[in-house]
Amino acid sequence: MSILLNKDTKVLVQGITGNIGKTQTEYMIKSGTKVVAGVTPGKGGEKVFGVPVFDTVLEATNNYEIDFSVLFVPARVAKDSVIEAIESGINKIALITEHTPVHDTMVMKAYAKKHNALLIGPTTPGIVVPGECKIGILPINMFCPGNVGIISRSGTLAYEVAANLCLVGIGQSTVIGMGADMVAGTNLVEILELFNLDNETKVVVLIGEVGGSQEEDAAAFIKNKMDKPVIAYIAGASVPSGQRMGHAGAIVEGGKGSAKSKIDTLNNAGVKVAMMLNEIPLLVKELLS
Amino acid sequence: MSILLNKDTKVLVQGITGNIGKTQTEYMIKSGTKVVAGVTPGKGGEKVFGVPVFDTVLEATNNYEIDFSVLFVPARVAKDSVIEAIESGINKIALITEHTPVHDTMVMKAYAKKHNALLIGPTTPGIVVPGECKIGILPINMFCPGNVGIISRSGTLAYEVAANLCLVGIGQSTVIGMGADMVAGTNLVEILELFNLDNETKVVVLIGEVGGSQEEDAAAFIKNKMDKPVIAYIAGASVPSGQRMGHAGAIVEGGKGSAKSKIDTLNNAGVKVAMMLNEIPLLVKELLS
Amino acid sequence: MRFQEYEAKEIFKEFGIPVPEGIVINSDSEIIPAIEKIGIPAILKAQVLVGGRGKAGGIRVVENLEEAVEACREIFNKKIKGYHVKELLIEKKLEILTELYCGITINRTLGRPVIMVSSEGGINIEETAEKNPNKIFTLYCDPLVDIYPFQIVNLVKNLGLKGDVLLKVSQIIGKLLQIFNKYNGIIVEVNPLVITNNKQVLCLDAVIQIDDSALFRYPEFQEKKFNQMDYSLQRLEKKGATYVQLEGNIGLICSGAGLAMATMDTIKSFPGLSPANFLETGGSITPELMEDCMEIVLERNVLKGIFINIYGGINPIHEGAKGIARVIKDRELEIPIVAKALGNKQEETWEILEKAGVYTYKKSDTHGAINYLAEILHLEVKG
Amino acid sequence: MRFQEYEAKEIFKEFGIPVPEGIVINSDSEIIPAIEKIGIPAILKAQVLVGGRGKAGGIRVVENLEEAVEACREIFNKKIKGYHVKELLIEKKLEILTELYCGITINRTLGRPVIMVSSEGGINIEETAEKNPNKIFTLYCDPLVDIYPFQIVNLVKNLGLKGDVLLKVSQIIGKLLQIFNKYNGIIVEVNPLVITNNKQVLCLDAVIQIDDSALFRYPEFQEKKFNQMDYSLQRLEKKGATYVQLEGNIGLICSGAGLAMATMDTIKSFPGLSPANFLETGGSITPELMEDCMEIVLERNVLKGIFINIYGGINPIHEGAKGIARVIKDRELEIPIVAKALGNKQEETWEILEKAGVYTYKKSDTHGAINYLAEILHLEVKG
Repeated sequence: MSILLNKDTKVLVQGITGNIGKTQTEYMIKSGTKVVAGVTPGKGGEKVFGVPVFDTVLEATNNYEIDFSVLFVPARVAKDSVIEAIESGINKIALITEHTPVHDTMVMKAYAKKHNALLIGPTTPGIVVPGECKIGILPINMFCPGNVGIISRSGTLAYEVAANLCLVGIGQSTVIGMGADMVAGTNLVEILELFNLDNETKVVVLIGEVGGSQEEDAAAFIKNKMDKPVIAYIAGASVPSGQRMGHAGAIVEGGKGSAKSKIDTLNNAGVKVAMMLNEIPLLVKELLS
Repeated sequence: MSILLNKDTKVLVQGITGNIGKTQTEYMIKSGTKVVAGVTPGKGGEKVFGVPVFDTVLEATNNYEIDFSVLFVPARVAKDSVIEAIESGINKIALITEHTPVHDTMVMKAYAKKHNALLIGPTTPGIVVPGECKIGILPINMFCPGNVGIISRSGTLAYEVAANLCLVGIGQSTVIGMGADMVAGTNLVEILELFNLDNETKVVVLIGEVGGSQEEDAAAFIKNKMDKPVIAYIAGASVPSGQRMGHAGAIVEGGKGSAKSKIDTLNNAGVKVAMMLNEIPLLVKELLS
Repeated sequence: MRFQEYEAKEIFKEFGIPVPEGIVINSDSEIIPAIEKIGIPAILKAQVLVGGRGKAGGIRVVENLEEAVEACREIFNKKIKGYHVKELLIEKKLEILTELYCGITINRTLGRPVIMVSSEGGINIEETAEKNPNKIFTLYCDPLVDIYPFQIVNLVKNLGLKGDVLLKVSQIIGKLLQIFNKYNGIIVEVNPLVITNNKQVLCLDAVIQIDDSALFRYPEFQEKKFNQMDYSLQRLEKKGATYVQLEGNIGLICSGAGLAMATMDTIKSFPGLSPANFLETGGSITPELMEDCMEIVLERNVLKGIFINIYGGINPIHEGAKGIARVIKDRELEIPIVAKALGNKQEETWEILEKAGVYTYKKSDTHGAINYLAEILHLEVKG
Repeated sequence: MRFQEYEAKEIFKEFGIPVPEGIVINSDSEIIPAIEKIGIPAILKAQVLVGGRGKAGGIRVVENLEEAVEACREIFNKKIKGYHVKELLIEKKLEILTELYCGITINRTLGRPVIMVSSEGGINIEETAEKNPNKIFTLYCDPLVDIYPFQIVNLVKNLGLKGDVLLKVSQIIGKLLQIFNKYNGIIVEVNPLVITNNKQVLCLDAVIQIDDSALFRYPEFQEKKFNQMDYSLQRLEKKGATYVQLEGNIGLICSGAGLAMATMDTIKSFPGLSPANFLETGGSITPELMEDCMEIVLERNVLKGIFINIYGGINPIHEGAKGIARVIKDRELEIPIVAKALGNKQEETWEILEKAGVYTYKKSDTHGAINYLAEILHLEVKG
């Protein structure tokens, strides 16, 4: 089993006719994903690798059952496209687009919540179920099937950690990138919950980074509700912190956000925190054996 | 009995410290209305005719039970003030203010509907229960107690019709002005429903005017659901119609809006329509006897 | 507030909405240079603030200079639905493939903006709406929720458009909605919205009407509006009153539009009497406002009498009475004036008016009051 | 994008938010006329884009001209938290009764704007927030629903203000929220927001930081931002990459910020190695972007080696490789370069890089790759 996605998931690609949309649609199809339709306003009637393209999501949902929409749209239309997907009844959405204005992200997040939709991203690399299928941009040759769930705020770090696990013979159940924008449509805790319920997943690797308080929230969840062991890594421990402007950031974060805060809080929650990337495979191996 | 208002109704006055707010508060108190509190931001702590003034509606509702709020606020803050009342839990509101931007009215109307609040106005003269109390600006010496309900889109025409009924010895149960702005917070049908349920009311006089389709909607309601006789008068039958701009108005109204359309539709619904003001007392008298 | 077509098109341009190149002229003498700049064939369009000017001869296509000069003179000498033509918009005639309709207005009963589109644009749109309402597609807006571009694309899809044209039309409608929202629109309309033979999409006509009550938000428009009025009307409007000149012989001052309309209906029912104007004071009567009301009513010198029908609800009618009295005294008026003034402070009001020589009618029936006026006029005529 | 205090105050003024009269100077020589215009006592404020400049000596009150000249020189010669002071804002010192705090920012976890106010404004606000969090009052905004003025009055009531001052403070906060929303703010902050002894309310400080990803909506700001950068950084930023100069000896090019940070952590764990920069390519790698990345990394001439850590997910790394190869060839580079390039098209990428003389590391562990670089450097040093 896997979380959120499997080979039967019917996927819509919004922004399918752009360069990235086209290329990644091809990769997704080759990885085993059921891409049933695409949308680009003004391009209705075209086909991309055999996938029919519609002008609107509504036309796509009128013609196909859709479980998941993945978006490769320009940042300036990301908000409109995500809300179009939600209003057309799609309740799982991955927004790959980077450089989305954070005020737009806040609207999308609130909109998704109001309509009980799950929005991963923006700037998510997507989700991969190794050996089965993927949505998004993750290069599948970095992954192999197995029992470790990976949740990462960074995209490329997720690839690295998965590939390093594969090197020592440890595969993954599902790997999911959350996107490291200032505000994420879905937070770490919500994905931890899903892994906690997934039979296939024995251990979870959580890859965080400095900024925000998602890791601190995750620590509280792990301590109180998580039945499975979690390994964590926080990127940016040795990075000199940027100069803050004003006080508002500090006040609203209330002392959270630094690598130290995150590592301490996770440690206190009983999570093993790898201080360097190359410690992760060792820690996972210990837990699996 | 009466609709919406009686001598026990606890009334808040928003905009109580302005010239009109002060004058009308005095008139309301003298007419028997229970004005329990007032609000003007920045004037908290003052008193107006013994009524305590607060900076915010929330302070007023924290200190007093409020059933109805009546607003004498400047047009540019009308939207904010109405929404403040609704958000503070008040579900009956009369907005006396005139010249409220119609886009603001649309927001207020939608907001009231969403929160199950009744918004009368803007530009309503208010409601009077003759011999008992009133909210708003209706001069009480124009009214006398009895069994006729009056609903009027025009304020001063409501006074006139009531006074003319009094001249022939016919009193009123409740008189309510809806405001004749382009969009009204509450439409005629909603008030007809209340009169239909009111034991004290034997006959209803409906005073409409050219423009919009409220009278046509009212006709449909009267035909299908109203148990009591209704007399109607439509002002503006002989007024030369203004030059329309564009087609949008005509398209959206779909042939409704003219005095002729209203009168015909009401006649077809079995309503007796007075062609001149002075026919109203005669028609009512007939029905009451 | 209504905008002339060319003014509306200026606003369209600010929002990036494509319109044909055009030149506005105020006199015959400007037609030749204008046509030389715009080219032939061209369209001459009378700038008047009413619909249906095409059918009334206010729009002419010209194929050469001579024709242009002649058409220009004809239009400038025309009255269109009662309006003199003071300005003419000259535009290049385009090769048109399709005429669409787009209008945004307010559904009064629902209290919601509504966007209407149709593939049957052009002068017969109202007929289409009546006979084939299924050819008009609508999107109702929730005033509490933003409209997103995809919703407009969904609406426009109904017109059977595809590709670039689908996007262009949708973008234009999105921008029309921006104008409607930004300027508190009552109507924003394009008829026809055309697709040319080279797949350009342009607004051939442009209608914008905005809410007078919201003009305080746009001081530039407010000023423009006042500048278009003559001085006495301007003074009234600034104080919240509304005046419309009519053709009759009885000057009228009423508090409340409904009362004013009912009063006009009643006046008309008396043989020989008819209203010379519509005047609604609004709810902010002061002595000064009442003076202004008297002055503007008296500008019409065909009056037989004046009828004042006011209620003291929100209005301090006793204050208003002072203004009336002042005008009577200052101008030594002899014209008969009947006032029906009731409500709060009615006794005080009567006293002031009677001292000034106004006939007061103290019952509430407008019919009786006008009858009283008719009697007085009759007496005067006799005497 | 961050604004200097005086730039933020210009924006405040456009929105009608009161700020003290001020003059900006760029050199010592302007101080005397500035003080003569502003008057004594005056405040000199270093214009730097970091918080806490007051505690760092960047703000000085001066009582006479001599003191002003001296303080001005001192500040211009200072570095504040690493920043040179290039501009100084001179303002009249006011008689202050109360210092409030107001900040608007984004709660990242909730994804909501939050308005924070406190009656304990001034330089110790962060301490207050930590020790007496109940002295900070907050209003969380729903991104789907407008905030109405009354909600701000309700928030400000918590500070115990009354009368005119209550309204003035509320109006200012309403306008700060307008700025935050209009310009896609990350932070809009005033500390302190002061009440003077004559009941004026003014913003003594002004912080505005807006979202770089939203700059396309404000071309005027985008241009300003680019103009502040040197040319090579500008080229990178326009292509979506992020570069920060550091003090180390290993040039770094990574695809992804998380990977870049983890790589930096790993480099630091090797004795003698440290990152010379942070460089994150973003998701739009092209040959040209990679050339620009190489050029900016090579601007630092203390480098021992370059480490490239890129993944082919969204990025066509084989395209990027062409850019790297071109720079190596054109500049005849001899500095050792290790590349770990994996994912889609990895084989193609390796081939291009190896032909250009880049050492490729084909496993996924960054630690191993850096170890490889260390070995090469060691060999080179030896050789």
